[in-house]
Amino acid sequence: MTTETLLQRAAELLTPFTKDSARPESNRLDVAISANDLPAAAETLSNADWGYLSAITGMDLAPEADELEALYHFCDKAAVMTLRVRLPRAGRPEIPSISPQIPAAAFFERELGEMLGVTVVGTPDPSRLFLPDDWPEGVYPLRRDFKQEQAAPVETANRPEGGRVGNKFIVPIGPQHPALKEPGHFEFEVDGEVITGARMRLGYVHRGIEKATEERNWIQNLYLLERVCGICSHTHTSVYSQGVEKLAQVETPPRALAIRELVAGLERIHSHLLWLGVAAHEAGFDTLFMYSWRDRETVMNLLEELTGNRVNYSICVLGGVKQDILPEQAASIHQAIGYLEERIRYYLDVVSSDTFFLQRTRGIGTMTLDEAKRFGSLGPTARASGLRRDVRLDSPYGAYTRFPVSIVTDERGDLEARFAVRMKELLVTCSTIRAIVDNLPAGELTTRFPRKIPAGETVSRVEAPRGEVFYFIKSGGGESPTRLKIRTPSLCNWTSVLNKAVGHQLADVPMLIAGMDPCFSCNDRMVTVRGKKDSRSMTWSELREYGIQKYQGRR
Amino acid sequence: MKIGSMLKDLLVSFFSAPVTEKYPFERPETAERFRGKLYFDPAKCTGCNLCSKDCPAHALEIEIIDRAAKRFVARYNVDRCIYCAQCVQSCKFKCIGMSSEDWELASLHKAPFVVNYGKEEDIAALLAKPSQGKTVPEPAG
Amino acid sequence: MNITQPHLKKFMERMVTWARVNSPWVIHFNSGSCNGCDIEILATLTPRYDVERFGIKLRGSPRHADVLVCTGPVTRQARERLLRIYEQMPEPKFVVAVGSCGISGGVFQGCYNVIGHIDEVLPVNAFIPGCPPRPEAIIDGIVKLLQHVQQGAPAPLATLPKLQEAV
Amino acid sequence: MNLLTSLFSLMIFPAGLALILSGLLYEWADRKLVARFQNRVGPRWFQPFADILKLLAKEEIKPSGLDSALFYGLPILALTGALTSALYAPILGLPPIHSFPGDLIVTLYLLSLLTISMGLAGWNASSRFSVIGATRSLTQLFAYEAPFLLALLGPAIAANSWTIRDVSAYAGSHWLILTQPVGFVIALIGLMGKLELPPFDAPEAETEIVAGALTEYSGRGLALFTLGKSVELVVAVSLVAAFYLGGIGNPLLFLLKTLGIVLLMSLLQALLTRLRIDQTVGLWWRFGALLALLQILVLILVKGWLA
Repeated sequence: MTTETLLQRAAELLTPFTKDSARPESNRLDVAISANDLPAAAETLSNADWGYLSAITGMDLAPEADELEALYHFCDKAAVMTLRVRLPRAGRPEIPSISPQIPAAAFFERELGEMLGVTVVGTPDPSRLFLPDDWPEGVYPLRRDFKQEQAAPVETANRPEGGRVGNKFIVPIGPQHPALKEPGHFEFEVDGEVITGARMRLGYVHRGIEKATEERNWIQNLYLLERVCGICSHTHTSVYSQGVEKLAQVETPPRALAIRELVAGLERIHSHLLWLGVAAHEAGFDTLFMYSWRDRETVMNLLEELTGNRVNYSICVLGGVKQDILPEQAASIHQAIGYLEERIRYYLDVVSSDTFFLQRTRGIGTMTLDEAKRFGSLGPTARASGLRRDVRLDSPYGAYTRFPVSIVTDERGDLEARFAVRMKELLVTCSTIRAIVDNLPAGELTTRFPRKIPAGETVSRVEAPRGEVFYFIKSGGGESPTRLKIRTPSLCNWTSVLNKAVGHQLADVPMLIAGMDPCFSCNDRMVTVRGKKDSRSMTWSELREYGIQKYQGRR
Repeated sequence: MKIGSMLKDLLVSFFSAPVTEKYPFERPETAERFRGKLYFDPAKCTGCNLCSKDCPAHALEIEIIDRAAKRFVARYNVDRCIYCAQCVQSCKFKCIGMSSEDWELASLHKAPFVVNYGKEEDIAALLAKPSQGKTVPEPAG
Repeated sequence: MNITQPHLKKFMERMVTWARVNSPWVIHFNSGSCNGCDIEILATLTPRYDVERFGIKLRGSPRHADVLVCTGPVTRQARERLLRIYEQMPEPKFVVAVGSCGISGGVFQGCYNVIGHIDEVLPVNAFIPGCPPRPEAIIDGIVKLLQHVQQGAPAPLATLPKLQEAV
Repeated sequence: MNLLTSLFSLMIFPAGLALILSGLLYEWADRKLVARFQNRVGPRWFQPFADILKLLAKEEIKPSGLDSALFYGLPILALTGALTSALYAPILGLPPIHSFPGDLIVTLYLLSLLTISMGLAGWNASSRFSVIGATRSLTQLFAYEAPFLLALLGPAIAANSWTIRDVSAYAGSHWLILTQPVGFVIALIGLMGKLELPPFDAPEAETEIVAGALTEYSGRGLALFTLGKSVELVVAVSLVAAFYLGGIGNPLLFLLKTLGIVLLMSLLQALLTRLRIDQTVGLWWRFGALLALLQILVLILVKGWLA
């Protein structure tokens, strides 16, 4: 099924709803449909098993047209088909929800609603996902006319609940975390030790990067986007520079592409070893955490030697790379990869044979293949359930055509399979890195790059250690992008984690969320401070009462 | 299905010296490409300001006192800088570099984070008159 | 007993400062950071740097902690949680801002959801610039803070607005 | 006159201060060995002293909405429970100071007084994590108590007396570890369950429920609880060493025996993953209790057949 036939098949499927369609790029098809045809179109696509919903981009076309536009991007192998829906800008624009057909869309619709003010009719949970609690109603940051002064904090009373609510016992987990990770806020309804319900609230790490990209020029955005996530920083710079190079029709030299793939491989090793250590720490196996992070220092030394920084390498530049791989560095890469490969085989054996560790991973959070498809999960979590989804193979980019990788999948779908898939993936990465270092193509490191990018839109996809990262970049011909949509893989994997949590023990929650996130809450407790100073004390109900009065301005 | 699958590793490291580097007492040598604190050489500078235009964190400003006599002062904020070396990449005259030795920048207050590079008399002249450097958009809230 | 009163008091003062400097328990809070600094903080616990030789232990509960190691440019949603954690830590407590984001907002200066500096929300005792700072630089920052405490400079008691005004 | 000597032996030498100092040293040995197994340098020798002294000098915060008598009283109760149990145990290589028939049972229950008071402290606190931590530590108490008791009864039956002094004297002449190896293994594992060391540290699983029952405690309360735990470590380890590793020879030899047990425990700590609370209880009831009963049965048969 080549990309061409996939796109034709999609066009045929959507003919009853198509208002007009266009082919902006060889692997992209845009189909404009009306808002109320959306659920039907989504239905036909998911019934015909055509790809998966990768992202929903909301755009405000303010200066040119007084309209909003919602883009539903569907990807199948290398083909990207976008359903484009135009909505009036004034009043309360509405769009029907497609989460009954595609459950993974729930989070995207929640984000579309709060960022652009589009009311998604019928979405399961329209509450805020990213914006803070004290964000004023009716102010939408991704609208063109958004000014920061409009967003002055407004007091709201909806505080996260905790403690005994009715007969349900709510355990709040997050946003502060004993070990690491992005703070999010989880609330698990617990009956004894078994979880009966789960709710989630992100937003603690939301810095407003998509809006900030519109105020910075193309070069500054490179370093802003590198800091979307510290663990897979290289992924974001390579997906961004690859997209902008496509927009500017600039040919990146093969040597630069190979070096990018090499650094991406090293980043995958450091990210998976980090994940192995943190997941083991969640399970209470601190020795594996200590040993995997001790061995990870080898790859961190390598990254520091090659790029100059252990975490934010900044090796990508628009049009190529900054640093070269010299012969003595190639030698140290070989030596380090040799040691790492032997240790990774050892860890693969540990996670699949240690009885005590298997007590905590075997049969926990098992996800079947069609559940993985329905929840739209990506990356190693999906591949551990047998879903063959990997952008490096589906639509090879950069140097992956010259140095291909093989896909690693597993059928069991439980936590143990996720450990095994990640470790086997690392073995494949190690051999790819050796292949790259041995026959690094000769040539330039960078090419000339214009400061202004010609107008146009593009989609750029890359396989991060945690799954597919999706970028939609629209340039208006100026020095900065008019719209830049970032969809990170974790957003897709939340749905599967939350649904899988129900029915498990509370002790399994950290293991279930392992590699993603938080474990301890610090809120909902009041304090009597006894000591040298004045003693002030507030019970929990007093503070809630105080909070409500304060927010209504009476205090 | 082994009970203690990491036993061999534990015993090996029990009888061998720990891998810990005794940091404050012995300083490790860092890679020579490591990006530490910035340094600036006013002699080569031409005041084109390309470096501060592309800085993603507004950490560098070049004050031009006298272009012909090469009297420039670079005001560098150590706390704003994100150590990405885009300024080194943009500068065509190689007058900016990042030292790989100078990375112990912690301090108990913020005063030492504003560093002025240039000749003494230029810096003195600059500090005398009120600086009207680029204002950073104040974050809301 | 009164002649030895000042000596006894001075001796007790020195003993308590010795204990505080030699067992600084740390709690880590990510107030919106990109995780770069957080994984470097966590790397200091692992065998290659091993801060347990200074007595530093990562604790989960603010009740048990003396030093709050905070990363990230304090997003608006995380601001209240940060205040709450600081409120719940017993005196004497110290705050270390790790990474350029915490000190000046770094690359996120001017973003709409970001406050920018930790020292606008809490009194910060030590700043460690870097993006991210190396694990050794983080250890260097904490050692500088401990030396400052060693010279007997009392920790600034909570001078920030009390929880009522802050809410 | 013996009031002064007993006061001295109570307050200073074998029981009071010396016990606390040796408790802290044993805790340091445990942390250092676990760190060495993880290829790390580990803490300095005075680390537990600095921790306790710092905690004592810290401000104590009592969250509102809980009974203050319990909040302040329970840590004291926990420490006294641990200290009094040392009176009858052969600590620091010296024969027990006091002994009366049946003091083995009293010591064991004084030891579990600490766990019970910690459970009560967790139950009393307002935070959800302490409540969950309390329920876990109490469920675990019922799981390991029976097998641990049976494992220590083995030597008592062999020496057919219930006083620790006689049992350790009897154990001095024949090495019970050889005659009752199963008993030794269960006693060792029971020891780790009682001290809530990994793999049985579900009650204070840092990444699930932060610090379990102690989440709310800071300053003095936390110091007394940690001190109680380290004293309990000394008492329990010397009890198992005295019973199974050939009684109390000279103090130096006894010190090596106890350190041997601490080494074995830290190896197991570094080696095994934390078990969920239902898995620990399952493990104890299925294997622990069964094997201990079998051991006692075999012992009685052998004694009956010998006599």
